[in-house]
Amino acid sequence: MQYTFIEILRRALDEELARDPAVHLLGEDVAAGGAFGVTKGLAQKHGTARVRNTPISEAAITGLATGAALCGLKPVLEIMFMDFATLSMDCLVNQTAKYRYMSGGQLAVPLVVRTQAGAAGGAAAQHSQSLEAWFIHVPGLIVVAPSTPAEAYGLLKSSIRLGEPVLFIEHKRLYTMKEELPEDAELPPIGRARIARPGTDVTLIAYSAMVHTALEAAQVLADAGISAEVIDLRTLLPLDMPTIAASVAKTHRALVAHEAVRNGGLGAEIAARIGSELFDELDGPVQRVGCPFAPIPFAPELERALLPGSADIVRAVREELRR
Amino acid sequence: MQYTFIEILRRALDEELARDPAVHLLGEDVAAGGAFGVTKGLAQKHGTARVRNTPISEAAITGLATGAALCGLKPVLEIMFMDFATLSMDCLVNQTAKYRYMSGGQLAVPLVVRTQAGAAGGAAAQHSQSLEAWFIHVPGLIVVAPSTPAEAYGLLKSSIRLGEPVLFIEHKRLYTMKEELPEDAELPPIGRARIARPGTDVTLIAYSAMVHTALEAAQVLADAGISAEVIDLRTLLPLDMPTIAASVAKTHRALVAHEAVRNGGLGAEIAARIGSELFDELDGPVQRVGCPFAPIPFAPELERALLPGSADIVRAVREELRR
Amino acid sequence: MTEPTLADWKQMYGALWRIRLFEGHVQRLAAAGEIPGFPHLSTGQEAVAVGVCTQLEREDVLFTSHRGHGHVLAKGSDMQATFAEILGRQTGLCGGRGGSMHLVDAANGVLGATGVVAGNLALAAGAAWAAQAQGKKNISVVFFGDGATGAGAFHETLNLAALWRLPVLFVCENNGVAEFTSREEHSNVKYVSSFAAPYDIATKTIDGNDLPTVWAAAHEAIEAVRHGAGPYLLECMTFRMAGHYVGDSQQYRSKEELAEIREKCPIERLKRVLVARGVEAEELDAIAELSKNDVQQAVERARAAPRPDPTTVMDYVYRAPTLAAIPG
Amino acid sequence: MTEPTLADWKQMYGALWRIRLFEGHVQRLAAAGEIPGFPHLSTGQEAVAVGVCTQLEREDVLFTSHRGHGHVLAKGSDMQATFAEILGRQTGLCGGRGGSMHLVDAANGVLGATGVVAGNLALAAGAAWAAQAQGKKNISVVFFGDGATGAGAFHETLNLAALWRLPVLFVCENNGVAEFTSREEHSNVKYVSSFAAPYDIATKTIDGNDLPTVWAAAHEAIEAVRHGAGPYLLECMTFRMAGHYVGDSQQYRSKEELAEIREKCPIERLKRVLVARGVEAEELDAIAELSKNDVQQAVERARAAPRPDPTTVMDYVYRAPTLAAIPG
Ligand SMILES: Cc1ncc(C[n+]2csc(CCOP(=O)(O)OP(=O)(O)O)c2C)c(N)n1
Ligand SMILES: Cc1ncc(C[n+]2csc(CCOP(=O)(O)OP(=O)(O)O)c2C)c(N)n1
Ligand SMILES: [Mg+2]
Ligand SMILES: [Mg+2]
Repeated sequence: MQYTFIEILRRALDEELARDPAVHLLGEDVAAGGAFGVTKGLAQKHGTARVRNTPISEAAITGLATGAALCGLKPVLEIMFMDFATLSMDCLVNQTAKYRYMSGGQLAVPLVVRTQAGAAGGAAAQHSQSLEAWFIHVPGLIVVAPSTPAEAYGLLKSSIRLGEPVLFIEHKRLYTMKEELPEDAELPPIGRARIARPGTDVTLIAYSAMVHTALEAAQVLADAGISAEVIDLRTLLPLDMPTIAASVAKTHRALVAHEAVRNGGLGAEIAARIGSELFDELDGPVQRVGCPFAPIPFAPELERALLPGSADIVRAVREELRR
Repeated sequence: MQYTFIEILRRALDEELARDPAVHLLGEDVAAGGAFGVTKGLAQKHGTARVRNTPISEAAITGLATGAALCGLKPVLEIMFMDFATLSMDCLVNQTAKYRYMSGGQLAVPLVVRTQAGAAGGAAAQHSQSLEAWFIHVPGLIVVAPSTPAEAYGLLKSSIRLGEPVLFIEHKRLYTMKEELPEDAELPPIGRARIARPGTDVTLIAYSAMVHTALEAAQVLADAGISAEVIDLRTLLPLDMPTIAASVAKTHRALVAHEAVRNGGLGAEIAARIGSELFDELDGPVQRVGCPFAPIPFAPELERALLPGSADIVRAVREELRR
Repeated sequence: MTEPTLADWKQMYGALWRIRLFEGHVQRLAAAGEIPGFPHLSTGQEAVAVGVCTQLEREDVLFTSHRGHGHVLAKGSDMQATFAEILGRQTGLCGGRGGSMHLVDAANGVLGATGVVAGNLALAAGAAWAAQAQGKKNISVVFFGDGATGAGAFHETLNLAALWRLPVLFVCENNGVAEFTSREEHSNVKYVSSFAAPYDIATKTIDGNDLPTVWAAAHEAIEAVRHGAGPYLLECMTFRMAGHYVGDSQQYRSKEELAEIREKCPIERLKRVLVARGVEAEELDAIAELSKNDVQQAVERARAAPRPDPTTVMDYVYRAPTLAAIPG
Repeated sequence: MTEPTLADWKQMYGALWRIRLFEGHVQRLAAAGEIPGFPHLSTGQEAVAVGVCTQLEREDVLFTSHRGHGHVLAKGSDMQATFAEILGRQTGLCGGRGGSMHLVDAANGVLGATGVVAGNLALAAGAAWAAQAQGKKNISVVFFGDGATGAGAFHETLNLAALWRLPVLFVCENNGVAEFTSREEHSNVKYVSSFAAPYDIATKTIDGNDLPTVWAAAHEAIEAVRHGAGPYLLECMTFRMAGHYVGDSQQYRSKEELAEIREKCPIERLKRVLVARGVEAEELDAIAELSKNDVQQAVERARAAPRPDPTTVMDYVYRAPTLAAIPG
């Protein structure tokens, strides 16, 4: 059966709520269905004791979920926009991520923080950011960013069952994407990337919505006789270097693409790792495609001008191959 | 005359307070001298109206300073520990950094946020972090991290006069470092690195306290006949690529060292840039020395085991040269 | 300004209509896909904007929330430039960079709306601090919703404003709802004014749909703040007539509830008051008609305005040229 | 437990001394450079720890602040393991990973201290939510200082705790100072209990240096919270006898002020009370002497404990082995 990204997230949450009484959902308006309708109907089905609305208190609800996770619950917290995870940073970074370590292994925080990121038509500077790079810099966290409904289904379930604090990043542009859900597909492991499209000439590394941009670019390149392999990272922390290395060892050329600002973005870490771990394999520099160094503007023309697209990837690959 | 890092920061603040009535200091206990004594005596001299204690309200005092900066003041806000800048993130990232852009250039935020970072003997997981990588990912901000008293003096003054929101990072381990202040030295420009030690065989790129670790390593290498050039970045955002490029074009080998966690750290961005902009110049991969992926532990033995030191730099350079 | 004259009330009647009609166009054009993003309308809450902002001096600074169109217009910002910004045009207040949630009109004292709930409270306190520190006579005003009181920044700011005795007026538009959930699900505290008590901050909870009431309370509050009495928290009980944002189907509200809210329309109320005071209904309708034309013209001119030049997208990140050469 | 017997009071008298002497060793060894970091002593505030924590069940969970040694000991954690942690030894509660500001003793319900002011309030509410959701009978208790009320998290948490009617006891040790600045510079609000009013949270402000007063108030509060009355905010007025941290010279306090504070010593006060109730001073001195030996032994054993093995530094970042292979 076909599901939109929103419907599949709902199904995954519904099933996990049914499967494990420790699972609880909380967040602003989640019992009312959430700002994007992801949790619609779940409060009616599982009760408002397990699917709870919260006040607009990002700091406290993050702490609340963390404290509950220390005591037997497996909370799934929704932070409506990733831009507002800025208000959860103290708890996530100073407490949630470090609890296992600071306690010498006595305690763990089985918590999933679902949030929604990215730009989509005029959400402007405070509702469009992609801030995942901050979180891969924080020991103790796990960061997951699915690219399709089917992937999101399995990755969300795996995240809820993992037993570690997971930041689960959904891209608003993907919410309406539809996909068939293969029944009895087993759950993807956290920490493993996947080959979204096999290829031989260049490796395109992406995640979340940018995977589709990379696939578009790969098609354009294919038409020009260039075979691009597209890797969907799925998990951003920990990074699946073996999969990346195997691909680059084959293609000898790599490009990392993300919607987040290029400077200090995830692409920097990946490019640096490939540059050092695969130095002798590279026939050219690792290219990085990301957002130029500016906030997301409101006007569509400006937003379009700023956001990286498949043309940027194609151009970068052509440059790379021209060397 | 000789000044400690703390004394020189105090002198710079004192002079800027005297020079420009718009300059105001605020932060927890700053009128009482501050947790490290940086602002000692300034309230007595310039009045508690311009050197103000605040409640323990990182979020609000960051917003307060930002609003004041919009209206003619040039606040210098102290966030006692960088670990608690997590509580300022919403304002710094969503408001302070974006104000000029979102307003189409109508408004600016001439604000300096002084904070203190790094590990030093048992401050443990929540008082030892180096989180600068988050901020170089935020368009609109400027990030400065001085390595010596004399540098700090000029860079703090330049930051206060810049007219942009500046995150000014001080390392607790440097606070007691003493240095002669060359009189009538002109103020260093923001955005320019400096050569801390000239060399020809390898470029060591560092900032803040790690500059001294790099210099130590350079000395050890020199004794082994290896000439290392040490670059002190001084400004982390914007990055002075011309200076880095000139050096690497000469040495053909580069290493980036910082105390911050290696994964997703500033070293990733620099390595990625060198790897792409200087691909053909490199005789070997850009090495990265940084903190392994764990929180800072309390016990000295563990802290020492985790923190990167000059030996790590020397080892990495030797590996690099063995290629 | 002392007690408004009938002429003043008529002026304000027109101001209410301009906001109502202005946002009517926002709704229409957003629904038609001509306006990007998800604009939030203040429909039903206009009396607060008009009752407070029309009493402010140009030098007084204003901060508002995601629901701030009315406040900006009532403070006197140009309708055309404001609408152009909401459309994302080059001639907009912010050259199309900001949009509906980030309106700034510095020359008119509008220092900004924000998309962060409670995000502007501390900034408004900071602006008040700047006025205090520079011995200026202006005050700072910030509008926010009841939901913002769930955010720590609200409480941190009240404490600071009281402690530093800052000339800031906090105006809460308590419409009893935050997005899709009612006040009861956000707090046991019914009235936002209760939060002022511990700090001894002057406060009042009033009927925000009755313009004369708002005007009088705002007058008293502004005078107090301007004359050094410290912060003031004015809570205006009001009602959100439209959805949370344009496109919100409001299934979480019953037909009856929505009907009741329409009954409380602040424009209708002022009309009844003025008619009772002897003003001809026709005269008021003429004023409404006039507003309609003003708005219509502003909207059409805004729609005809040029779109931003994509090649300017990197402008204004930093002060050019000094730091223009930033990486990325 | 009903009204404590004389025997109980003597027990508690010993508990006060154990904390006082335990921290005396912390002070001594920190000054001697044997303890890393900058430990914060609760000297002068011991009556709050003993009055509250000795009434908790093992299942009740405890969260505390940067000044939490006393709370952890009073809850019954092992002195030696606690001191070993403060020394950063392998046998410490957290294997030397946490230290003075991050004491955790999960088996004993001590879920953690924090170095973030107000950082544990929401976590304690979350632990209370977990108990409520799982139908458990335990309560959650969190200690914090008056300075923490400046942080938004405190207010956000009060709102949530009241709204969800959570079984959490907030205990504020109002010592009138935060680091080097007095309460007056942090807020116009003298009593932290004032913040409970808007939420209708049960609250009481008491003399935190009088153990019988603390015991009685804590007893009432714990009973109420345990029996579903929702959150309770207990404010204990007390005094910090030592500096903010070991090494703080306290130049910001006058000799007189410090002398007055010493006069208020909770241990001396309990002694006077018990003597008035007919207990021999000698017997009490013997109890103190006994505590002295207990502490002495624990400290010496802790000092003799092995240091952590540097090769284990990467343990506990994630659950091994599943995610052991994390980059960095
Ligand atoms: C910090 C933050 N959290 C969540 C949101 C999403 N959000 C936008 S408006 C809103 C409700 C605000 O309610 P209220 O403050 O009462 O204002 P109203 O919409 O009723 O005018 C929420 C939760 C946000 N913009 N900012
Ligand atoms: C969020 C945060 N800001 C600042 C600090 C630095 N700091 C440590 S203790 C303290 C004062 C706390 O005062 P209070 O809450 O009254 O506790 P007390 O020390 O009096 O027991 C401050 C400001 C911190 N640890 N955390
Ligand atoms: Mg509301
Ligand atoms: Mg205190």
